[in-house]
Amino acid sequence: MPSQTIDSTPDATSDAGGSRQGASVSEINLGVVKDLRILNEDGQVNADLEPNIADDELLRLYRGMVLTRKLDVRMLNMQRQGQMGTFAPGLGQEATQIGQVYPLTSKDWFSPSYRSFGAQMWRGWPIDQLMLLWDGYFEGFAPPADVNDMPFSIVIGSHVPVAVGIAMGMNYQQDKNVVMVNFGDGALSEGAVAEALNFAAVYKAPVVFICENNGYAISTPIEKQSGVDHLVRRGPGFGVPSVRVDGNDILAMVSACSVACEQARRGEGPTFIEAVTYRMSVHTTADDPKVYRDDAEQTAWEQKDPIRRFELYLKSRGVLTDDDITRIGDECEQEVLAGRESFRERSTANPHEIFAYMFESMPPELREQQAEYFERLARKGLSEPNQ
Amino acid sequence: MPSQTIDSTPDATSDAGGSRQGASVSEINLGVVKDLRILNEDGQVNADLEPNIADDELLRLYRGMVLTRKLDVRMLNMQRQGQMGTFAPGLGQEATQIGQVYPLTSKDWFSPSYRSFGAQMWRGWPIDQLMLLWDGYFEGFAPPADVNDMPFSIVIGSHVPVAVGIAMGMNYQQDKNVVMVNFGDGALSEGAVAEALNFAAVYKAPVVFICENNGYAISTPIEKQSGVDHLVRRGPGFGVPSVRVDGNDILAMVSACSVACEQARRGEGPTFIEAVTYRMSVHTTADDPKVYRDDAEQTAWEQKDPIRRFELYLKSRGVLTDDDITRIGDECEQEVLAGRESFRERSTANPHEIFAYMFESMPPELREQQAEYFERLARKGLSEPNQ
Amino acid sequence: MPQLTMVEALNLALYQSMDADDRVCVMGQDVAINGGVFRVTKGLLDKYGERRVFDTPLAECGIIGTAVGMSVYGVRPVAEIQFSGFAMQAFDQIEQNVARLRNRSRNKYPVSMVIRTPYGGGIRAVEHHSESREAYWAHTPGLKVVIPSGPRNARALLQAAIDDPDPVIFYEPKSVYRAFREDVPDESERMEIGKAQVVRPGDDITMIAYGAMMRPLLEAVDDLVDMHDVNPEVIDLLSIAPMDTESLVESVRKTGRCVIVHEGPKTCGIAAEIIARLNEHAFEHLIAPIRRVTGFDVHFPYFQVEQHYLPDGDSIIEAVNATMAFD
Amino acid sequence: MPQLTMVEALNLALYQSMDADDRVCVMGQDVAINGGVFRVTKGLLDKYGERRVFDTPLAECGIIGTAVGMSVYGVRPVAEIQFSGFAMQAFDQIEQNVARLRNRSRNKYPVSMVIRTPYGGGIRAVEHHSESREAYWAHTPGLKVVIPSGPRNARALLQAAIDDPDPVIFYEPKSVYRAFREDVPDESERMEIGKAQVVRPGDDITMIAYGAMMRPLLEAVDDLVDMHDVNPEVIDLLSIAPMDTESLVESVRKTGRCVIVHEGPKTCGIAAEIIARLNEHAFEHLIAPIRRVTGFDVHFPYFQVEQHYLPDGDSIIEAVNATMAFD
Ligand SMILES: Cc1ncc(C[n+]2csc(CCOP(=O)(O)OP(=O)(O)O)c2C)c(N)n1
Ligand SMILES: Cc1ncc(C[n+]2csc(CCOP(=O)(O)OP(=O)(O)O)c2C)c(N)n1
Ligand SMILES: [Mg+2]
Ligand SMILES: [Mg+2]
Repeated sequence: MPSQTIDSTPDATSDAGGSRQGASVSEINLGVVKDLRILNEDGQVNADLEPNIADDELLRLYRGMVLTRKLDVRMLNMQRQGQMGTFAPGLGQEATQIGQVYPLTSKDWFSPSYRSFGAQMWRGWPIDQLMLLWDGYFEGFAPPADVNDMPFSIVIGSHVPVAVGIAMGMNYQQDKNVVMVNFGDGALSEGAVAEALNFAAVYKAPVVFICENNGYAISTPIEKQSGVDHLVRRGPGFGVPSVRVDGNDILAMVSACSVACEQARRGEGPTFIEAVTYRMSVHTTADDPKVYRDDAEQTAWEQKDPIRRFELYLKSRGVLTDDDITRIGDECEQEVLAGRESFRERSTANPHEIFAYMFESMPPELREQQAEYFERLARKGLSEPNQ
Repeated sequence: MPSQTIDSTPDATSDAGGSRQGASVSEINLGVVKDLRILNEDGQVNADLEPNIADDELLRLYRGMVLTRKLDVRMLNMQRQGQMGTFAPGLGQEATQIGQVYPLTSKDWFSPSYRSFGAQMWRGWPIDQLMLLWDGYFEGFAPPADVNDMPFSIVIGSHVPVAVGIAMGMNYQQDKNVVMVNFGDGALSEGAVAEALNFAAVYKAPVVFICENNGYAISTPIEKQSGVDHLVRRGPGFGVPSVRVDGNDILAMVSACSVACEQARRGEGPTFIEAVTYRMSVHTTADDPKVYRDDAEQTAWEQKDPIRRFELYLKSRGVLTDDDITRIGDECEQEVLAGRESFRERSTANPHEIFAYMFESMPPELREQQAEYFERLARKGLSEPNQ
Repeated sequence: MPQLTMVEALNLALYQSMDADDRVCVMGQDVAINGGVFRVTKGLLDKYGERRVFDTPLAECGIIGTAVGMSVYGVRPVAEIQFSGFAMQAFDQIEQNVARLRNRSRNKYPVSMVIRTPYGGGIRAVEHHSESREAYWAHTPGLKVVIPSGPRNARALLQAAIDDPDPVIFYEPKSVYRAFREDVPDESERMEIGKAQVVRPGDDITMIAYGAMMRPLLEAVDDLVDMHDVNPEVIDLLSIAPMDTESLVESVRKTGRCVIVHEGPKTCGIAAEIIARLNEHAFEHLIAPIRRVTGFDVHFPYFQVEQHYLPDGDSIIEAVNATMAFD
Repeated sequence: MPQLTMVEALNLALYQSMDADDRVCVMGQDVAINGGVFRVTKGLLDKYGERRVFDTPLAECGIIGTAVGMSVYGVRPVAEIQFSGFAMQAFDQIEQNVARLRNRSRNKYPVSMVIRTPYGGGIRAVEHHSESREAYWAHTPGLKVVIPSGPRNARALLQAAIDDPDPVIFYEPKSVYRAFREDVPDESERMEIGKAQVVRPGDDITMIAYGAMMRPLLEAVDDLVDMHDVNPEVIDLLSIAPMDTESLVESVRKTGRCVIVHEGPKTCGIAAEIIARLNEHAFEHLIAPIRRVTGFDVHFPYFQVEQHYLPDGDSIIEAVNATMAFD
């Protein structure tokens, strides 16, 4: 970005002073926020804004987006064939997803909402585990040992104060790490998210809020969700430096999120990022968008496809050929299929596990209930695993 | 006010358009909010801003503020003598209190927080009832038959969504009334208030939010409460037109609140008003400010006393003489004492009432509990009133 | 009489109550154009328009709080919480305003509103979508809590709840939504809130359940009658608060034995309260300890194993036989 | 040994646990410079500084949510909710994150934190400041709920709660805060969470209470012994969840009679759960119905009449005599 900072709230004293002397109607300037796009829909780059990213890194980003889409399509397909539970596709949000986690180190934390398997894969969640998760197995929720991520949140907004708390913990321990937390346009209406924004501002917590504005909360369009034209206005209202980003532009996402992370590491506190994108698919496999939006709108957004756009850029930059596109596509497809294989091998439910991990040590009243439950299972011929 | 409108969010299209074409970093202007003061601390008026209020109305406002202070002093005094329960004084907030309810008609609604007995008296709550309320009698909470007010809220922020709902009810019934709701600087941190602001904006509810910024939430100063220099910034973040007002300036309060009410009646929706004032006294009679703030700060604010300031203005305008000041003071004092008399007559607790008004008709399980309870009272020699 | 599913019956109830009273409105997440994620509010927007049927922002505390305000102003909101687990986001509003406003305004502002919400497990839903925490509301003074078990009583109870001058938490057993059809008369019906129903008279043991648990219970009853030669009296609670203590006591005084089934956690659940009341009012008649077949004090499990967690016919039969064997 | 009030004892516990472990921090509304509205956190800011003792914005959901996050990052927050009635504002965080995170992260992120909050009536407080809704938390899987009754067990239980690897809701009986002094040893003490205490052995009847209700109960005991020649066994529950069922059962198997006292609403309260467990584990030994002396299913009354609402010695004696008379 031209100026390497995200800030929106002009210095207080300037106007506060004015209004406090004599009788007057002075004005308080609410400031401005940037609205960032680097790649346009035809893949043309704005040279002044183009971030300096090495070719192999650009390809890594591209691969991450392609892998995300391949998994998306596959899981939808599996669900339609009854091989997968209710699932929330992220079709069209690949740049938003990969762009937000790109700047994170393994010491940083990531707290996603449920529509985030792309970012989760990037962070190190194995494909088979994400499949287990969506197909209703306990194991799915367990963050891999070496990954500083929270299990994704299904309760809209409830993870956001917790993410701010992790960032407050970093300040407490004087670590220079960052928390990245994402949520949707609908989630921004939850009081918990408002309280989280305020806490982050008050404690200068090193947290980056990614509001993935994909146009809808299930059937509810953004116009019915909020009284502002641009959700980015919410951040400055809490004193959180904010920026609006074209969420289908991977370069814009990467540079905005990188700046936000650097600011956080420098102790400058939180950033709020509105990533403007579109949910190209169903809300979940239980949803039918035809009921509430027309195809025309969807088709219009196909022109803004984040992967297509990035491909055009990479090709014009000479980093990517049509053969590469095919090869990478196949590699990703194979990776997904391999994941599905191991998912199928691992997918055996263990009903004896439902009493596990309630407390560090199980209190007597729970032991009693567990015994009763195990008897019930035994009557069904389900014997206790030797544990 | 110079322009008779309160608005802060500039038209969307202007900038939204810009940012959507090509690759660019455009800016979204967050707009400006007005910071209004009409009477300065020496009672000098800004002629351009001076609202056109008839002399007798000015005196009515003055009397309301004096009565508020007299009651305040008296109740504090009663509490110190053990004649009153824990009580939350409003010393120094008289202009904020009276200014916000002045524009309301009897058809309009008022939903106050607990530090609002001044506004409540103006709205028609008898003094003896307010004393009953603070001294722990049921009757205190009952809104007088002809008064469209909610009982004051002690749970910070929880009344604000309800107030917005009343305004939504007005839209539903196609009535052109207004809801005025007040809360403190601390309350603004509650998620419930954020959700209420958003609902008001989305449904263009005819509600006016008065945030009485008196500098503290108990011991917590505004700096620790929020990340913004001015709380007024919160409103535009939700798309609610907002204005900051000197809450110790009755003329500014009256004109800002009047404009907000007119806008609401015209169907233009909600307004958020930050009224900047100061809590000159204890948080409640259980609180000791010496623990968390020094007298110097308090003394500084004495210079900004809303009543003193208004007196200077009224005298310079030739509406008020020193004799008037004494006379009005005495009248108000007498009114308060009369209220105390009737409070003393009415203050007999009725323990049999605790089962009343739980439901329209009492279910059997409650009848059974009530019978048991009445027996308990009977054993104490408290016989059932013939009802 | 048309054969309707519970979803269709609830939908019919809303049509009929909205037809009868312009004050009745429907609000919540995705209730308007989408007709609700379970389609309970389907078609209402087309018929009654945006004034009376509207989507809300994604904020439960805001939904319930504004619904309270509308009811204060004379509207009668039927507010939907998309899944009962998310009512926790509105707990403050429910406890502090919905349940209290009549009382704290000394009867000036009664809160006549309904909070509709699907509860319970059994539909392979994702995490946090299968809770049954009706006991929270039963423990909260000032609320009525109603849980239908089939299409016909669902329609009649929802209409009664909408008419009720006090707030009603209306829990809808989502596993029953489309599970079976039932004759539902065309004309409006009302069932009295606060009354339980003896759905099968018997002498040996009293079996009590409500909502989704009526189905495994009735399965168990068939087996018990056919194969174990037990003659149970079956009571569908229908109204959790107020509770029809009298009917329960009467039955247990006759049978001397009792098994209670619910899906929610065991500790401080509805069964505990029923046991306490039976202990108070039928002590001398009790022949055996009253048994609870309930959810466990654990989080509702992910869906691959939910069927094991939920009380089923087998576990109910087991409990009844143990209770019958006791003396 | 110094004679301390409960406020002083809790304050001492915080000093000692903060001294022992740099990870322990204190957060909440007005806990820092003000030392808490009841002065439980007095002086901590001076000694441990703003990093470890800090005021929060006025937002309970934010307080609890951020405390969970801090605990995930290895801090051990002792978060204060200024009055227990306002925990409703954080109900979502408590139920969805505090209680569940260990489980839903499959043991990776245990939540070791304490939620301290004053509960109950008896201090002439304003509306909404006198609730006792411990049953909400007891009904919520994944939480521990502890309620001390005096200065010494308050200090020992708070230190145990802070050490506990799982989340503990710590209800402080505010009417006991300054009601009396007790010897509290200088050196740290711990009491095991989950264990009840037999504070008076006896044979005739088991009397169970906890927190603020131990005082009227013990008053009643004196009268019962002196004037009614009853020899009660008295149990202080101390830990509501997990509950020491074994001790309760053992006592009632001996006495055959039982009265349970609590302040919170009757329906689905703690007493109901105790009755259910005694019914399951001591049925054959019960001579009389177990009686509940509890708050009623109404809103806590305004303070002029609160003393009539609260269980008192007289109502407890009445219940014990009625229970003794039964046969
Ligand atoms: C607290 C809460 N309320 C309601 C729901 C039901 N629900 C699941 S997803 C969703 C819409 C979320 O929209 P948004 O935040 O924009 O995220 P998106 O699905 O578009 O990614 C709703 C209402 C929920 N999961 N949690
Ligand atoms: C939900 C809730 N949390 C906490 C409290 C305790 N409390 C009472 S007043 C107060 C401070 C309120 O400050 P503010 O909103 O600025 O209003 P003021 O007292 O300054 O008028 C607090 C924390 C409460 N009453 N309700
Ligand atoms: Mg969305
Ligand atoms: Mg304040």
